[in-house]
Amino acid sequence: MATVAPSGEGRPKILVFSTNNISDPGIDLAGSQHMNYSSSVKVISIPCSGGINPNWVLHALEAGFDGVFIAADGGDCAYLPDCTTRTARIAERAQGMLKERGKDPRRVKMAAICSVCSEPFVSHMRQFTEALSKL
Amino acid sequence: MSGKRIGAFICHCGGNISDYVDEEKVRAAAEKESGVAVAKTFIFSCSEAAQQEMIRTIQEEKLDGIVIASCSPKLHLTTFRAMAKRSGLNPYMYTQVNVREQCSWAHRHEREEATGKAIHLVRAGVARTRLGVPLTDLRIETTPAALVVGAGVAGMRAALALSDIGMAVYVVERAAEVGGRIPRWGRMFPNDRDGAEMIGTLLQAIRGREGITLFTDAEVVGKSGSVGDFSVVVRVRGVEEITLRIGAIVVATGFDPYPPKAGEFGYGLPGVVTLPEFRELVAGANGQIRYGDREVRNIVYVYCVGSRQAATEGHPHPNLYCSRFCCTAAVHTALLANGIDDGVNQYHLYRDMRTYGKSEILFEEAGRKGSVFVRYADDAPPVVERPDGGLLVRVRDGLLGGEEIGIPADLVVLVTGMVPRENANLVNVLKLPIDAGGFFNEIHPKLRPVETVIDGVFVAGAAQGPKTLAESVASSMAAVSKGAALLLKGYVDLPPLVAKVDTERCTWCGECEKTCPFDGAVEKVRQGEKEIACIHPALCKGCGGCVPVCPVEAIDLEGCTNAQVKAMIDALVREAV
Amino acid sequence: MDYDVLVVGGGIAGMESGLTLGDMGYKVLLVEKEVSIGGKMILLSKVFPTLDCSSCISTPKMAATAHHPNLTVLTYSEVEGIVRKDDGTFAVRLLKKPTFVDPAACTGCGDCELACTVAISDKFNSDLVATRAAHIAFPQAVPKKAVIERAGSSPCNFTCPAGVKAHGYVSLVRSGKYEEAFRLHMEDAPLPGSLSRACYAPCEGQCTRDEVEGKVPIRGIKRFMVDSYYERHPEPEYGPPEARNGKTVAVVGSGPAGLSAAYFLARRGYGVTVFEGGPEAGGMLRHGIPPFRLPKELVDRDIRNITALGVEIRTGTPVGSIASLNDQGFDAAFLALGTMEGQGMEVSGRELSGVLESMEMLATGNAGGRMDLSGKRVAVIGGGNVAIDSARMALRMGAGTVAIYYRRSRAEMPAHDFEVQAALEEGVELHELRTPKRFFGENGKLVAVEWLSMKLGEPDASGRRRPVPEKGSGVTCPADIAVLAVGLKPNTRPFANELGLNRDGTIQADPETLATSLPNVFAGGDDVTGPSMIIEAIAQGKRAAFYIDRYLQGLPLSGITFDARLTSVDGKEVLDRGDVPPSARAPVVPRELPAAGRSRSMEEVEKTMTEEEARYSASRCLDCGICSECHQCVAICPAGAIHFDMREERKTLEVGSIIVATGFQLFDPKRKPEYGFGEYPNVITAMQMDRILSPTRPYNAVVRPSDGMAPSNIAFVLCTGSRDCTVDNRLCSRVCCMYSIKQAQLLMGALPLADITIYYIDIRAFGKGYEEFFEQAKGMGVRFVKGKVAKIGETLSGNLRIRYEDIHGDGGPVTAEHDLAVLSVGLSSNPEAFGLFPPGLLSADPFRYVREVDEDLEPGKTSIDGVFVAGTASAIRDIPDTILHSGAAATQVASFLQRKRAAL
Amino acid sequence: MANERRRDPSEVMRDEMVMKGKIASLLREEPRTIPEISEALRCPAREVTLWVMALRRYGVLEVLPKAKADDYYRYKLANA
Repeated sequence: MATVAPSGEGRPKILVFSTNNISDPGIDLAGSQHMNYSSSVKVISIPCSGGINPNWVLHALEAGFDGVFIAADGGDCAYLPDCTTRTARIAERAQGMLKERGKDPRRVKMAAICSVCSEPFVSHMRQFTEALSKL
Repeated sequence: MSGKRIGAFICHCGGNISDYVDEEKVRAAAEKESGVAVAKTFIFSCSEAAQQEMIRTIQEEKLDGIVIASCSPKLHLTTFRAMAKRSGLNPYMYTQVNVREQCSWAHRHEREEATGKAIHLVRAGVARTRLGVPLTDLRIETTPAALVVGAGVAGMRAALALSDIGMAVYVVERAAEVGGRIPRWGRMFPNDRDGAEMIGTLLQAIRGREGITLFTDAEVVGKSGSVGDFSVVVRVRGVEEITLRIGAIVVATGFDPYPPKAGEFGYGLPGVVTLPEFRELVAGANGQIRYGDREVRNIVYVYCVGSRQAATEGHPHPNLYCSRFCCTAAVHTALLANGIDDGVNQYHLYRDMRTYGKSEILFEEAGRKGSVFVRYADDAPPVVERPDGGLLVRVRDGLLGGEEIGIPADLVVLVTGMVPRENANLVNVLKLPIDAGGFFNEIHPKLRPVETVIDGVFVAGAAQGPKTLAESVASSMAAVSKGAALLLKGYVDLPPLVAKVDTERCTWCGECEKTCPFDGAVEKVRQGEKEIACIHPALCKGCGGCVPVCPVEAIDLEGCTNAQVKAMIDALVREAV
Repeated sequence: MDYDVLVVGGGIAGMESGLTLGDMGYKVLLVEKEVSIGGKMILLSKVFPTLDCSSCISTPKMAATAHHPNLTVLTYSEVEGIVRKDDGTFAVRLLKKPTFVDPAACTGCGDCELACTVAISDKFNSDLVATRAAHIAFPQAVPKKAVIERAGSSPCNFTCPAGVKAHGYVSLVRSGKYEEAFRLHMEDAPLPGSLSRACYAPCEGQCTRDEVEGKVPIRGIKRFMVDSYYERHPEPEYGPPEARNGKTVAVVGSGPAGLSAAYFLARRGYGVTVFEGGPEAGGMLRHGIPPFRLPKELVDRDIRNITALGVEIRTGTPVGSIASLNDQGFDAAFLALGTMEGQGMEVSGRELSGVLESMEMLATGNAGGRMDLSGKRVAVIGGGNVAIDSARMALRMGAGTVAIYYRRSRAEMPAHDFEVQAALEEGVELHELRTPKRFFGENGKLVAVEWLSMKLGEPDASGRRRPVPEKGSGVTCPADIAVLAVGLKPNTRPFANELGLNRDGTIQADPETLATSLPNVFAGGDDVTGPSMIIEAIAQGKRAAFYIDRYLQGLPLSGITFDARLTSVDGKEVLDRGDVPPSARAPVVPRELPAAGRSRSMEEVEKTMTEEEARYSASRCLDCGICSECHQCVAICPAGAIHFDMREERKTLEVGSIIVATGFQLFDPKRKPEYGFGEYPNVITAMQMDRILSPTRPYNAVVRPSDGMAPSNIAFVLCTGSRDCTVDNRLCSRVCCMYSIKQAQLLMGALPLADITIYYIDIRAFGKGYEEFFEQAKGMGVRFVKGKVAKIGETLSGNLRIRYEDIHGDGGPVTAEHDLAVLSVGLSSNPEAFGLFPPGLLSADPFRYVREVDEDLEPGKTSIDGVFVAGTASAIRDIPDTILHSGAAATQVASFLQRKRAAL
Repeated sequence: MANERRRDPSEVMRDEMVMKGKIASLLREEPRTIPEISEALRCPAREVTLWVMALRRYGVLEVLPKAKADDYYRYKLANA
């Protein structure tokens, strides 16, 4: 029978930074297809992943999130041709800031999620949830 | 920023949300949030009746912000923004919270957890609205005039189209004559129309228009201003400088034919010519094709000269791209040659015959008319020699299992591709990015193929990449359509969700200017004692790319400010009461 | 002017030109024939050469199109015709097809799709997987609204007099939803048990499956459904409706018509009293049909479906006059008296004892009584079902011999042949072309009948050949009992003074509304129509309830159609739907009591199917109407958005100019049978491969269709249908080389170990970044083989043997084996564009694309002033060129409109 | 299996509604590949593929991860 999922309280809290036009539709699609991922995953939508302030990541982890996932626009970004590189740099900077504060940089993860990436998103969430539980 | 009266509306979506989320709990939690004046639930918030009810609530409760927790904003953000507007509320004081696709549907088997998450999401939405400010679209008055740079076929046709839709048009051509390459090339594929004649027709039409001013022997030497309202300085005949006020710029500077290096496929040997040179020969032929004083009986075409090149030691910066038009141009030229002299023997040494689309018919016809096509392998290019007075082309024929054959030729035609035109000054003035091949780069090949990162500056024709005549014209008209979208109404409304600078915090380090890809969007300005950054709302695209680079968090993206995001984060982790 | 511009086609070209014109400030109407805008591009996985996700590029454009303040988007709509008027504007005739879903209410939740019981091929997934008759086109659809695919009424649904949705309950049984099937039936007719035994099933008579190997046994399926339901629910699941309207209706007669009217009226909240003169309710169900065909417990259970609603049945209460009903305060009355009296025969000796009316005998037997016919010689006169029932009943009452005498021949008998057959099997004799001339008696008792021989003369008014006596043909045969079964008539004598009656005693009633000459009195069923089938009587009751309700609500009876079913689907069209005709599947052989044993027993002759048999039988249904009308979507839709009564709408609008953006068609690879598409499952088209590679793919991964195996050796066959005189397309399709290279690259990512071979003639990588993309694929290890594929064959394992002409290798014909072959199908013109205008007006180029009259300098300009073409409707283009061309067309429109405005 | 007459895919798809239960009860025992289901049901694998894919689409079945060397995926009954 169905495995009993650990309660929401016990599961790692994940903040996802997602983008209005590219990754949001992918995450929405996961819901439309009734795919399941941890309810401790919460999404904040912004225009472009190249605009994520590393301080937000830090703030999130200090405020009580266990991990931050950056759903990057990847090559599909309509704003910045170098969006992927920029977002990667932001993730690295955030990880650097974490290290400085003695936090595990693995609490920040980034992957390109496009508008139909429902399955990749869900599997990222499952893996990240698992990885964070082990930290 | 507090003291706002916010309404929180929570949608059941039939049972799509309420079957998995305890709506009443969410409503009660929302009601307790600071700033929330009223919280209600609706069975279908998108229904006309619910919208009426929301409008009434907004007006009665004198709300200055609302949050609707329903489906994905992709479906109803516009619906509810319009509803907010109807109620008299600023549409940007509305936040949509996705509790369907990102909550109820994703957590169908955990009602309690889904309810908890929905509460958090609504709180975050409230936090965002609470810190929001009313915003209005930025309206920019536009100047009903356009500049076309380049008076080739693309530029000339663009000028006429711009004039058709009522714009004043200035055409600036560097050369003394209009028309670019086409007038010397005789009959053009696929319709065999004479290039010079076509240019003549266009020029006559342009001359007939009062609204078009044509400058030849002229160059653009300066540009300032922004979309809809540029000032452009044109230098005419090297001396006179004229300043024009225009709303949009179409860059149609064309291409150069690839100039073969000395010795490249025998170039430099007598009897080895480029395709453009051969075109002129054919255009001028009279009953017989002659080269110098000799009649031409055997012609060998060598394709892909200057295109699809491989990087080699002697050639570190090859043209990797395919020039697109040359295969068709070559078979078409061969057909013209057939037309002049039926007895001419023509051999085509090619790699892939790229006579795409309807041009396939020309390829077929050339074969029928006697042209012989020999495919050579990428790594075995033909060799052009002049061993003893006559030209000989040696090539390994793929069809004959790689056997080498030698073809004696009276004329070897190097089917040369297109290269970007030398335009250093213009590039410098317009600050247009160029692609790997050196052509002007569009923002996005599919979404925005004629737009550039500089709003209001469009690229057209072969300046953007190799194109045929018809393709150049189509792209120039596409550029006009984007210009018309900008200028025809007399104004443009730009969304207000752009970056803004906190003048108190900013210390001008220049990082934002460095990171911004949009020319002129960030400027250094002096404010009282200090220098600070100023973001031009008309040039900013609202990506927020400058936000993370600011060391002092002095840049905020409207609708997504540092304070808003942090407040949302706090709201998302705050323990449920 | 309604709109400045009409854009026909909502693909990428239509959207691009529409958006651009909208941005310029023009009012644009965009008409798309599919349920979503987005065209073919939204169905692609990624796009070359940048490998952008197609959806990421398309969806913002689709959303912008849908929300643009200057754009009106009409999806699922067709332009039926465009006429250019004298002032240069255009009159556009539009057809909006019904989706049967209210777009304003639908939230796109997809619950209907999960509930739907009809699996159909998903065309948005290139037929690789099933979707449902109720579905949302694809996850990114704009608008994201459900649509119900209906081809019309299924013939079974259409033919049922009562509108019982046979297809609906058959499809529910097929899905194992037996209770839902029963409840669906109850929406349209309340006596499913009786119908499951005794309905003559006109639905089966229309069943398209009969053309294959035999009709679907719809009644048998119903019987299974009813039995399994009644077994679980000995009593109805419901009680009287909560909402009562306070009005009362009297129903006179408790046969199927009366019960049906009572049922539907009670459901609408009326207080209904049924008056029955006899001791028990049920009319013909009770008295006319013998228990070996219809057990009476079933009739009782059926009747409880009606009484559970609070309907009172007063048995033993004949109604003497309408006035008496009015006196009792009824607001309206429905007369459903049935035809319970014999027509009688003017034959000498009729008065003899032993000469009976059929109903006398049947009513006695059906009520559990018995006439002692032991050893007697019984002659039944008549050829209808009543005659057959009488004969079989006589056998069961112990008759020594039973013979039916009919004045025409067996072929003309109104009784159903299977009934005649059953009677013959039980030992009943049949004498054709006989009519009684005289009954002979002794001591007032019948002893013999003199029969006249008949022959068939000229056809009479009913079209049947009239029987005429043969001269001097009298034969006398001994008989103890003669049963007259020569027709029935109603007893309407009590109402003769109050109502208009016909000469045969039937009541005069409006055939549509069943209104009689008295305003508050309606009449229906056999007392109006003459003897009919049960289902027809039920239909009359249902109709009466509908109009009585309107009457009592004070609504007009005219101007509304009670029966608004879609017209029936043509069976031939159904049979032609697939590439292969439906395969024959053996029908379930019905089980019956053996003839030998049953003829003396009242036990039910026919047996009920097993569950397995019922589901199997239901699975033979061809889904003629596509949607079965099982109404599961209606039940589940949280928004109440589904409306089966939605119908197509037409209107004419005036527009200033037109952009034709009707796009292209994909080459149908079945036109190259040597490639085996459709025959070999592992030969697929590139569009199918694009779907398989898409994240919203039909399969869980890249697997081949024959057996779900992950392929390891994939071939691409370029120029399928392009550069090919044999299929009448000499043109190059421009995009196939590139999309194949794209797919090859994506496959290398999905299946890193797989070998990929591209068979090509020339690789046409000519756009910006294309050549580099081609080189990249070579670098990744994609094998390019210059060679035209001549034939594809299949091995036993489902692999494919590809035979090709090796042009640049060793030469000559070569055969290679692959486990999956992708046909890189070409693009061809879409002739729909030309149908928009009067014939010949919009000129075509030699390749049947919309001709651009000056393609060099006036892109998009067509042969009609004010009509422009955008995108692939005029020539094959890749996406960037389509966008450019659409921009050019928008400029042409703007120029045209500005010039016109200036001229005014 | 090899001699099976080819049925039109739309006809096969219709049968999903009756095959659904049979496939589900088979997979309730243990996860299976398409060829295994095909053998157990004595139905052509190409037809089973159509049913399995539709049942996956509508959440009746789930896919198990495939070991790299495996040719076939294994399908299991989705958790109710």
